[in-house]
Order: sequence, then structure tokens, then C-alpha cells
Amino acid sequence: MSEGTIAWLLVSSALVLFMTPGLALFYGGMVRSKNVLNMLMKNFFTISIVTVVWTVIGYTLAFGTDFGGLIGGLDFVALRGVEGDGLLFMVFQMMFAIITPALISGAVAERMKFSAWVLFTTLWALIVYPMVAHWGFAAEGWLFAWGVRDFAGGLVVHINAGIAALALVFALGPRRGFRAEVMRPHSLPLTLLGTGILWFGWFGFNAGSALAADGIAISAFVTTQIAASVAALGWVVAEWMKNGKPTTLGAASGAVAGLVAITPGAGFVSPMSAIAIGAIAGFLCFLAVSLKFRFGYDDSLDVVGVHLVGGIVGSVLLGVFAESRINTAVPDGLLFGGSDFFFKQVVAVLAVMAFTFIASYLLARIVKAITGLRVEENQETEGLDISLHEERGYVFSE
Amino acid sequence: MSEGTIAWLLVSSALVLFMTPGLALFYGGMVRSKNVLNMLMKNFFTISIVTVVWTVIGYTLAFGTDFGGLIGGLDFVALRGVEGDGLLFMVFQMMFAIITPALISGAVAERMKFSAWVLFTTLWALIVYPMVAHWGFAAEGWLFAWGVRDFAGGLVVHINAGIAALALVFALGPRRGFRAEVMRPHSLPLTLLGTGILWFGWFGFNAGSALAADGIAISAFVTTQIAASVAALGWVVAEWMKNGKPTTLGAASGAVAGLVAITPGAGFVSPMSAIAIGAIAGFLCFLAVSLKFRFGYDDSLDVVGVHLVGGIVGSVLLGVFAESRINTAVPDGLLFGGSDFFFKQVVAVLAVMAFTFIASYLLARIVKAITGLRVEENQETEGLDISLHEERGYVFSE
Amino acid sequence: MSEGTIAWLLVSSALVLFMTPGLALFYGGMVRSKNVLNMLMKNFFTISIVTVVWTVIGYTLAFGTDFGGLIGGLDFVALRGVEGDGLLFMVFQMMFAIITPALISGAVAERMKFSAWVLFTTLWALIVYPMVAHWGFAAEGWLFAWGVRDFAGGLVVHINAGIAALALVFALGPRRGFRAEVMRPHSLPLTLLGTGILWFGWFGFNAGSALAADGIAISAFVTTQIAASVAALGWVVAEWMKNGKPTTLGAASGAVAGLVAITPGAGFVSPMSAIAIGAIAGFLCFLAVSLKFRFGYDDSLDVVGVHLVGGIVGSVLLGVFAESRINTAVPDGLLFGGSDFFFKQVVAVLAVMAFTFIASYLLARIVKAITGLRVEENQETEGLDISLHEERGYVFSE
Amino acid sequence: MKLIVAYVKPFKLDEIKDALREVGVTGMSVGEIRGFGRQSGQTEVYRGAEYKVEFVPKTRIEVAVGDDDVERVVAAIETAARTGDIGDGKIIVLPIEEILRIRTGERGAEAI
Amino acid sequence: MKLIVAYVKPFKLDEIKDALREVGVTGMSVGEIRGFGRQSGQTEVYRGAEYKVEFVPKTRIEVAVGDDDVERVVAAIETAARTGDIGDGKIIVLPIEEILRIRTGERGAEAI
Amino acid sequence: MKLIVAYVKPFKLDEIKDALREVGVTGMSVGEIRGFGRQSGQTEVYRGAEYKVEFVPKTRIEVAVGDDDVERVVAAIETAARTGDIGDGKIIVLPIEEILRIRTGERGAEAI
Ligand SMILES: Nc1ncnc2c1ncn2[C@@H]1O[C@H](COP(=O)(O)OP(=O)(O)O)[C@@H](O)[C@H]1O
Ligand SMILES: Nc1ncnc2c1ncn2[C@@H]1O[C@H](COP(=O)(O)OP(=O)(O)O)[C@@H](O)[C@H]1O
Ligand SMILES: Nc1ncnc2c1ncn2[C@@H]1O[C@H](COP(=O)(O)OP(=O)(O)O)[C@@H](O)[C@H]1O
Repeated sequence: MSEGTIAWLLVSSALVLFMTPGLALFYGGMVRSKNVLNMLMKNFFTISIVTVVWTVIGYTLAFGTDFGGLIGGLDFVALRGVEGDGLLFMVFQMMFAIITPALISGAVAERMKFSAWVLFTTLWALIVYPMVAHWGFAAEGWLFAWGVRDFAGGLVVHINAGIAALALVFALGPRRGFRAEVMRPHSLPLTLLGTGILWFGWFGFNAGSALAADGIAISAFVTTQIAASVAALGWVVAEWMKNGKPTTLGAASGAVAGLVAITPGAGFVSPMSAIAIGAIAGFLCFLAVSLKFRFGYDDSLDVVGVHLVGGIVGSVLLGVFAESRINTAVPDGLLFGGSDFFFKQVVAVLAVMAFTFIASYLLARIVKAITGLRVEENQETEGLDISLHEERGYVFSE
Repeated sequence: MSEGTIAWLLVSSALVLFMTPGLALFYGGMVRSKNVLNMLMKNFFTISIVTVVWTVIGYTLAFGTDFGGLIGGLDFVALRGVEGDGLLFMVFQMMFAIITPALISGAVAERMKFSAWVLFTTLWALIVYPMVAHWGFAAEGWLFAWGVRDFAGGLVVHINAGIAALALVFALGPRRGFRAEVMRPHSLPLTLLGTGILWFGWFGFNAGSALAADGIAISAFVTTQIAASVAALGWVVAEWMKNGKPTTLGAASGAVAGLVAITPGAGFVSPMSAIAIGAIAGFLCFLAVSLKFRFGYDDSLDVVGVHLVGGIVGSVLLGVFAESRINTAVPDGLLFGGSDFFFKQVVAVLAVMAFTFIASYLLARIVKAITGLRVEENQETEGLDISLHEERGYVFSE
Repeated sequence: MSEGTIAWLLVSSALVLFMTPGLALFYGGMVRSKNVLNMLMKNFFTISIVTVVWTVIGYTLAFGTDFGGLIGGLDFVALRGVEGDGLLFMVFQMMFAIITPALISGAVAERMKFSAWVLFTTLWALIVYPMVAHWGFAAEGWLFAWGVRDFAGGLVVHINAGIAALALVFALGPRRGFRAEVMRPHSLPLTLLGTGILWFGWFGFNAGSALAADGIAISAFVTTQIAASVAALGWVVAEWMKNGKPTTLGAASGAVAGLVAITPGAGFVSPMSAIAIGAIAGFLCFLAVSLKFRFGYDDSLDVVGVHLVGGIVGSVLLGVFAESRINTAVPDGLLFGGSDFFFKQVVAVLAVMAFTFIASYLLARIVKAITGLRVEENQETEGLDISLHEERGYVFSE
Repeated sequence: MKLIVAYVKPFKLDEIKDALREVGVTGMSVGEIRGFGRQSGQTEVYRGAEYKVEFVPKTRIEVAVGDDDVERVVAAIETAARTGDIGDGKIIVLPIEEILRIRTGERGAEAI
Repeated sequence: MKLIVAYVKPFKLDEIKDALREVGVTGMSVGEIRGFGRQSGQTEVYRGAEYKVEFVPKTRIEVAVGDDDVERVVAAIETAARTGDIGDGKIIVLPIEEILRIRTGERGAEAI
Repeated sequence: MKLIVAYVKPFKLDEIKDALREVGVTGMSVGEIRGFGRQSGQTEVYRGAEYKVEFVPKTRIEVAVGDDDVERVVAAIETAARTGDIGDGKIIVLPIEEILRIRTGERGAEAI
């Protein structure tokens, strides 16, 4: 690699790592103040857990010598022989392995045991993530080899995390007072700060996934900026029309939805297509967050509505808007004459959803058997910060 | 472009984008808690609006084929033909187009309608910004072609935003209770966080404006760091002497004033000149923020005092301290024997002030006619968060 | 330097600068709300002070022509002749000179006069830091020339700051109510945000210290990520076992401890060694923060426990885990057959501790004679924000 | 007229509000306090240092009522606030000499 | 001696303080509360979900006064706090049995 | 039974709590308020603009006690809260008509 590319990938890795604290704040602002530290802790601790799991075994399961398109071999256990450019690729990918389970934490906010989270994340980072990453990112992974494309992780990161969140929510049950009580975000400025950090870091996520400081990276950078902006507009316009007021949380949510939706296609589509993808994602994700009330599952911070739905929208629309003119690594999508690729993208979405839902649900049951999943009723009432961590988020009176 | 330069400009673009959330927090901390979300929202939404405007039409108006030195043609409408290095330049410049109107939002805080802001920003980003950017940044823009220099946006960004803020304040009128009531910042830690992000991002703003990872970028980086630091010292020393106490907000404000003032000359002056520029800016901007009480215009968060005055100081002092030894793209300033350049800089300052003041005031009147500019009296009293967005910034009691 | 390397070092410099605001928030969240602004201000103002000191004289004292291995000459006074690559090196090193005294501020929180802090920092940045930096970083500094290695500042930054903190605490005495009163962090979300920024910036700190975008930078990046993660695990597991609860502040503190401990060896050890270093640092620093209660010195925010102890652990363990296979600039450590190097590292630790403790204590006495060190009793009770700065951190009632 | 002051567990507020509404109460005022009592406070741990925080977050409710409504209102609060665990709190009844609605200037029972 | 308690709109505090000062009041204590009353609360919307928050932010003022001053003080608050809209709040008068200034140990009227 | 209300300097809370415990008080309720009084407020400066903030942060303590304990409790607060400087605050005694412990339904003296 050239020094320019090394510089860019080092920066991108740092940016993607920074997204997880950003996510922690994004989520942390949305919970009630009695649970803010638990929310932050679940995210920060996920960095620690996944870093170790990925270093020791996860990386090789994802990117070691292929076994039947399903999983990587053990050649790189404990980073044996991983050096130079390989080491850089390893650490860049590590940051994706970190944020993916961290995304799930928003769905189970305000009620899941910390010990259960630690165990679930460890197992999930050990088994589910490396497999799906292998399928979508490794040259011989079955999805990639078959022709499916996922530029920066629509399938591997967002659909994967979103559907796992749904499975975990089913195993866990709703918060006490769900649908009856007011459960307002305790600090939207914190959430907006998190949004800013996420947006900033996402440039590393998407443009870094070009794996070079080249024209593809530039193109991915531009589509990222556009889709995020348009989706924020889309969401806000939709709610302005429906509820009569534009909201700050709506703008933030829309931006994240747009970032999610452009992820699978960032380096594969044109700026004008990014406008379309952003608009559709902003609008659909706005609709999707109300599903939880209709169907009664308590996805506390809308991981399903934003990441699963946004990921699906983006992965499927990549099948529509992909242009080999932009990037020769992708076939043309529906709009440019290729129907085959569209079909494969749809299959890939369904395959990842099916696999990860089942695997995550099983893991949740295993964890339930070992540690239990939920805190006690009075712990939930008192708040997880005091009951699980013996800490208080804010003390303004001293 | 080399990969090293691409890497640097991608990072710089991300850094400049990050400044707008930083600015949102910087401003957000300074308003009363009942208006914090509206302040954040006006900034975040400006990202969305300007991204779309710039992509579709703004960029070509600024950097398309020149018409009489005044404006660019329509060759790049909807980014037609903008690719590779051109696309990178487009997105880097987009981030400047975003933060410039965002800067204005501080002046109209706590009373301007959100719909009016949306409309004003759209029009301003469509008309005013691209024209001034064309004049100062495009090779055939009349200011640039005449010999005026603006390294990273003293004229195009800060004077432009600062004088537009003044025009808008005139059209809008003061907040209820201005000069009578206590209107304290509700969270200076938020403002300091914003300052940190702005400072960090400003390296991309200024050193990125070298448009290469070269000696000019290094030099701009160094002068930026020095001017910000010295201006913070200057402001704090001035207030320490005048009021007897050094303040946190003074340090933050001084740093921003220094960053503003070095912007036009960052890549054109020596580190020692940066000390002088920083010191003068810190001192003069400290004096300038009290003007609003003397003259009775309610520039709520001192956009005029910091950005207009800081921008003027920097643009004029560039005429004093510029050194062709540092950068051959600039003639020598007054101090190094060239009086011609100094004169041009002064004319440029006046020209931009006159044009933008008039144009912005007209736009404000147009917006007033369409949506009205101000919220209702009771909305202002209740706070814009609840009355315009139906959201509350903080809920610590649940 | 190649453009890729320039890009990487510009970014790294920005990242390291960003660490000081991050540190301000990290510390700011841990003090009581009546002192939050003073804590932020001490850090932000240190940026200003040190930037000027370093520009004018500090840099040349550290990196000018060597005098007897002890200090640099005056060749680069006011940056005379410092250009291009040299200027880039100067500004990268400046950021280290800034954060080092900033680290000290945590130890003297909630009671030290602001004027005393300004004077102390100025003197310390003028005398102590440049000397120790010369010893450890300059080719002819006696430690470096003798064979001691300090990749990114275990000796020069962390031990140096940590032992200076101890000396200053001795001169200053404990806070009123130390050990008797509850002195809880007022906002752990602020502290966690600071942790995120520190972690992010530390990639510039450590990987930037390779001074090139090369394999050493990649390697340093990876060990940094690993050590931080493992140390967070180590700290949390230790406290979970001891107190029965994992805490958010524990995770944050552990991460910082790991970042400190890997600093001296980041580019010299393997990823597997980074796991060992992180684990040991997390565990030992957790034990070390309780020392202040045992010995009765009031190191308010545990600068000694985290930075001094973490720095010692890292510098000594570098003598154990160093591998010339990873980086030819370092001899093999104990584990790989070299005992000589280990011995030198131990001597270096002791030498820096002895010198800096004495020098800092003397400076503290001088400052005490000039301005006094502590605020009045009633100022301490009322809080430093109001009594020293006439500002209030938070106003939620307006 | 009486002023009923109740110190209760914060998460009980919603139920109490509903119970009060059912017995015809049309207004109340609610503040956050820290309570000290038989219910022992919480241990908090910061960097290994334990803090015994003896104060527990509580909610303080004030309701002004006519003399005839006192018992009903007290009973409503009592029932809605009770969990049976230590720390359920107290209800106090204070005499009111006068009460006035600012908007209309009404006084006495009508002003409630 | 009486304790006058008023629940008022927060933005009226400054005017009330000035009005009280004019009628000779030299001290008062002010807290933040959430009020429930005829004035309906605010709808808040988060991600499309509507929350009907029935509590409105109010300010609670306490003023201890001598018996002779009660009417004057009540009238001052009433005038300053009134906007004429629903939610202007209430004023309550409670009897005080004893009052003491901590600094001097003075009791009764002098202590006010 | 009486309700003792004290407005005191915030940093005195711990000492007052200890003093109250010594005279046998087993419960109290504490809130944050802003006080206005002889003690002049603080000047605050933001970007060169001076704000005279007349309100000072204070702590408000409520203790319900039996009639026989009033003097002892008042004296305990008085001693613990005194610094001798302006702004030490006030203690007020209000009559209680009834008191009830929610958990048990006990009333009167036992409920305290
Ligand atoms: N004497 C008192 N005066 C004022 N408030 C009290 C008093 N005793 C208890 N409280 C309030 O009631 C709350 C509950 O009291 P506590 O003794 O813990 O439980 P319980 O009422 O179940 O015996 C306390 O937290 C405090 O707010
Ligand atoms: N019965 C009551 N007891 C205590 N506080 C009350 C009572 N009724 C009203 N309040 C307080 O007065 C405020 C205003 O009352 P509301 O009924 O909304 O308006 P109005 O006083 O104009 O009729 C409420 O928000 C609440 O704080
Ligand atoms: N008349 C009053 N009514 C209610 N609270 C009062 C009154 N006077 C004083 N206070 C409270 O007592 C506090 C101290 O009063 P102040 O006049 O400053 O000092 P001192 O009690 O030493 O004369 C005030 O800040 C306020 O909270």
C-alpha cells in the first residue's frame, strides 16, 4: 500500500472506532436519566469485548482460508502472521466488528442485565458476526462469491444488527410500562452530539471501505454526505406533514437512517442515486419506527426501525441503482439494465435475516439459561445505573 | 492528485463537516435551556438543506464557467461531469457552504421561526453564498482575479456570515427582554465541547485549504494553532483586566475569534505574524461584543462581534502580514513592502459587506412576507423547543 | 516526507490537540458541578499557554542543538529556520507539550487558584517539559543516547505529568472535606464522552509517533487499541470481584490506564504483548487509585494512580516485551533475551521521577510565594466557577 | 381548607395522579426532593471509593383541598403510593388560612 | 406570621420579585416544580410517538411575612403574576407558629 | 406535631443531618431552592456582560416532629447551620394537623 492509502486507512479506522462512543451518546441521550450510564457502559464495554474476541479468533473466522463459503479457517488465530497491510485491514475490520453488536444495545435498553449483555455480545461476536462478515466481505464467502455486493456493511453490519436486535427483544420482553408510561429521552443534546460523531465517523466507515485513497473513496464520501442529508430532510418533512412539527430527534434519526441506507452502496452508486436512496430511507424508516407500537415489541431505541429497515432499503436499492460505470466491482442494477443483481441482493437480505434471527434467538436463550436476561422488577424501576453499577449519571446538587 | 493528497482532503472534508455539529453545541450551550433544541436543529438542518442546494446548483454557481467575474455558469448542474478530483473539491467546498449559513443562526437565536430559517437558509445558500464564493475562491471571480486573497474563507465565510447576521437581526428585532432580563448560557460545558470540536475541525478548514498535503498545509496548520491560542490569551487578559475575572466563555470566544481571524491568511503568513493577528483579534473581538449593547441590536450569540469583526481583522491584517516568501500565491503585505495588496483587501472587505448586507436584508424581507420571521410572543416565552418542536431538551426527573 | 506521511502527521497533530479538550471533559465530569468550568478552563487555557511557550522557546530547548545530553540550544528560538518537515515535527511535538501539563490539572482539581495554575504551567512548560522531552525524544538526549526508548511518551508525558502531580499535591494539600465528605462526579456522561475523545485522539498520539504512515504506525495503532480494551476489561473485572459491581467510571479509567501503559511501547511490542501490558496496567492502576486514601494525599482525579503508575508499568514492561523483530529501533526486552534494556528502562523511570518531582516541587514553592496556591476557604466552599470565574456551569431553571 | 403534603416514591407519581383525579382533585404541585428516613440510602462506588449516600430520591406532592375532601384525598394517595416496602413515605396535613386563584382573584373554596 | 406559598408561571418570577421588593419584602425562597391543573399540559413527540405530558413547569415561591403584611404581599404577587390566561396559579396562606433567623437567633417578627 | 422548615446554606446539609440524627430525628426531606434575602447574590459575567443574579442557591429542609421535640430540633438546626455570616437562613415552624405513614397507615406521633 502507498503511504497515502495507509494514512487514509489509519484515519478511517480511528473514525470508525470513534463511532461507538458516538453511538453510546446517541443512545444514552434517548434513555431515561436513571439508565444513561448502563447504556453508555454497554457500548464502551462492547469495544473491549470485541477487540479481544476479534484479535484472538474472530478475524480468522471471518477472513481466514475459506471453508465452503461459510466461514474462515484458523490460520490467523491470535493474529499469527498478520502483519503490515494485513494488520491494517484487520484493525479496520475490527472496528466494524465492534460497532455491529453495539448497535443492538439500543433495542434492549433499560432492562437487560449487564452480565447477560456481556455474555451475549461475546458469543455473538464469536459466532454470528464473523460468519456473516465472511459471507459478505471475504472473496470466497458464499454471498460475495455468488455476486452479492455490500460496500461497507448494509448486510454485514446493519441488517445483521437489526435482526439480531429483534430476536433479542423477543427473548427479553418489553420494558415495564411500555406503551402505558411516558418514556422520554432525558437529554436530546447528548443524542445530537452522538449524531454528529456518528456522521463524522461514517466517512471512515464508508469512504474507508474503498480500502484506498482513490476515486472510489471520494465517490463513497460524497454519496454518504448526500444520503444522510436527504434522509434527514425526508424524515422531517414526513413528520412535519403527519404531526405538524419538525423535531430534532427526527432530523437526527433521519440522518442516521440515510447513513445506514447508503452504506451498502456508497461506492457503487452515483450522487443522484444517493439522493433517491436517502429520500426513500428517510421516509420508510420514519414509518417503520411506529411498527413497534402496532406489533407490540419493545425495540426501545428503534434499532429495527432504523438499522434493519434502513439496511434492507439500502441493500435492495443497491440492486436498483448500482452502476458499473461508477465502480467496475459491481454489476449494473435494475435501473441500468441488470435484473440478476437485484435478485441476488434480495436473496442475500433474506438469507442474512433468516440466519441471524435464528442464531441470535438461540444465543439469547442460552444466555437466559446461564445468567438470565432481565434485571429484577425493582432494579428496573430504580434504574439500572444504581442497581447494576452503583453509580449515578448526574449529581447537580453538590 | 496523489493518494496522500486525496487522503488529506477526505479527512479535511470530514473535519469541516464535523465543525457544524460542533458549532451547534457551541451555540446550543449559550442559549437558555428552553431553546437548546431549536438551536441544535437549526444547525443540523442547515447541513441537510445546503447539501442538497450545493449538489444540485450551488456548486456550479460558484465554480462553473465564469460569467463576468460575478457568478459561475450551469455546466456542473446536478454534478454533471464532476468526477474524481473535481468531486473531491466539490465536497470539500460543500462543507464551507454548509457552515457559513449555520454561523448566522447564532445571531437570531431564541426567536426566529424554524420555517423562516429553513426558507432563508435555502435562498441564501442558493444566491448569496455561491456568488461570494465565486468572487473570492474561483480563479476568474472578480476579487480573486483582481488580486484579492482569501486563504480559507475570511471574506467568503466569516465576513459573509457576520454581515448577513447583522442584516437578519435588523429585520428580526431583539428578543423579548433583551437588555432587561438575565439571559445566561444554560450549559457552558456544552459550549466548551463545541469549542473543542471547532478547533479540531478548523485544522481541516485551514490546512485543508492548501488543497494538498504539502508545506503550505503544514504552515497553515501551525498558524491556525498559534492564532487560536494567542487570541484566547488576548481575550482573557483583556477581560481579566477589565472585569477582574478570567472566564471560560472568554477563553472559548477568544479561541474562536483567533481561528476566524487567521482563516484568510493561514497559508500566507508566518508563525510570528500569526501571534500578532491572534493577539489583535482576541483584543478587538472582546471589545466588539459589547457593541450590541451600545447600539441596541440583539445579535444574541455575537456572530457580528466574533465572525464579522474577526473576519475583517483577519482579512485586513493579511494585507499587512502576507509574505510571498511563505507562499508564492500571495503578494507581500504592508509590512513587507507591498501597499497595493493591502488596499485591495480593504476594498474586498467593503465590497462583500455591502453586497451581502443588502442581499441578506432583501432576502429577510422576502422571507418575512412569506412565512413571517418571528415566533409568537407566547412561543418565545415558553421556549422554542416546546412551541416549535414539541420536544424538551432535558428531562432529569423521570 | 511523502504526501502520505504529511497527511498522516497533520491528522495526528489534530488528533493529539483534540485530546486536551477531551481530557478537559474527562476531568470536568468527575468534579462537583460547582467546579466544572474551572476544570475545563484550566485545560483549555493550558493549550494557549503552552502553544506560546513552545513556539517561542520550548521547542528549541527540547530539540535544538544538544548541550551535554541535558537540554537543547537556542537555534530554533521563535521557530527561526523551522520550516517544512521541521515545522510539522514541531507542531506534532507541540501537542504533546500541551497535554502533559494539562494532565496534571486533575490532581489539583477543586482547590488550586487559577492564577497559580497559569504561572505553574508556564514555568513547567518552560523548564521541566522541554528538558525531559530532550532526554527521551531527542537523538542526543542522555536517555535516548544511552539506549532508553519511549515510543510516544511514557516517560516524557505520563510519568513526567504523574510525578509532577504528586509534587504539586504535596505543596497544595487536600481539598476541604477530603475523606470525610461525599465528592461524587457530577456528570459521568461528560467523563465518558471525554474518554471517547481521548481514545480517538490517542491513535494520533501513538501511531503518529511512528512519524510516518508505515508499518510501525499500523503496529502502534493496533497495540493501542488492544491495550486500551484489555485494560478496561482488567479494571472492571478487578472491581467486579472486589466490590461486586462493574462501573462505568471503572471501564473509562481502565481504558485510559491501558492507553497510558501502551504509550511507551506502542510501536515496539507485538499485539499479544499489548494484551499482557493492558491486563497488568488495568489491574495495577485499579489498585493504585486507592493508595491516596491509604497515604492521605488528595490526588483528586487520580493522576498519580492512572498516569504515573500506568506510565511506570508501561515503561518497565517495555523493557520486558520489546522486540527488535517488530521495530529495529529497539533492542529485545527481557522476555526475548535482552536484560540490559530492561535495566535502562528502570533507571530512566527513576531518573525522570526524581528530577521532575524535585523540579516541580520547587516550582510549586516559587508559585506559592508569588501568587499563593490555594483559593480561600469560602471560595472553595462556594465553588471555583463562581468565585474565580463568575460563571455558572449549568442553569436549567431559566 | 388544608394543604396535603406527601413524600412518595418517584415512580408512583403517575398512579397517584390518576387516583387523585378519580377522587375529583383538579390540581396539584410536584417537586423533586431527597429523602432521609428508615429506608437506607444507596451505596455508590466511584473508582473503588465507596460513598454511602443516605438520601434517596423522592417526589413531594402538594394538594390544596377543601375541608370535606381531606380524608378522601389522603386515602387516595395512601392507596396509590403504597408498595408495602420501607420508604413508601409520609402524608402530612397542614391548615390553610386562605387560598386565591391568581387568574380570577377568587378566594376560598372556589379557588381550589 | 404567615407563610405565603405561590405557584406561578416561571417567566413571571422576575416581575414578582420586583413587586415584592416594592412592598417591602426582604426575603423569599423559590423552587422549581411541575404543576397539574386546569391548564392542560403539552404534547411532546419523540420519533412519532406522542406523549401527553400533563405536568407544566411552574415556579413555587415561599414568603414568610408578618400578619399585617399578608394582604399587601398577596396582592403584590397576584398583580405581578397575572396574565389572565389559564395556569396563572394559586396563592396559599399558611399559619406560622414560630420563625427564627439562624445567624442571630432572633425570633418572631424580627427574624423575617 | 409541627413541620419545621429551614432554608440553609447547601454545604451545611451534612452537618445538619448529623446534628438532627443526634437529637433523634429519623426522617427529613430536602430540596434545592434559590433564596433571595439580605445576602446579596452573585455577579456573573458572560462575554463581558454583567448579570446581577440576586438569587443564591439554598437548601430547603423539612422535618416533621412531635410537639415535644420542636425546640430541640430547632436548636440542633440552628447550631449546625450557623456560620455567623449573612445568608445563614431561617427556620420556620408550621402546625401539622395530621400525619400518616403510607406503608403502615399509622397516624399521628407514631407516623413520624
Ligand atoms: N420526619 C420527617 N419529616 C419530613 N420528611 C420525612 C420524615 N420522615 C420521613 N420523611 C420522608 O419520607 C420518606 C420515607 O420515609 P422512610 O422512613 O424511609 O420510610 P417509611 O415512611 O416507609 O417509614 C423519607 O425519604 C423522607 O422524604
Ligand atoms: N389544588 C391544588 N393544589 C396545589 N397546587 C395546585 C392546585 N391547583 C392548582 N395548583 C397549582 O397551580 C397551577 C395552576 O393551576 P391551573 O388549574 O392550571 O390554573 P388556574 O390557577 O389559572 O386555574 C398548577 O399548575 C399547580 O402548580
Ligand atoms: N421572608 C422570607 N421568606 C422565605 N424565605 C426567606 C425569607 N427571608 C429569607 N429567606 C430565606 O433565607 C435565606 C437567607 O436569608 P438572608 O436574608 O440572605 O440572610 P439572613 O437569614 O442571614 O438574614 C434566603 O436566601 C431565603 O432562602
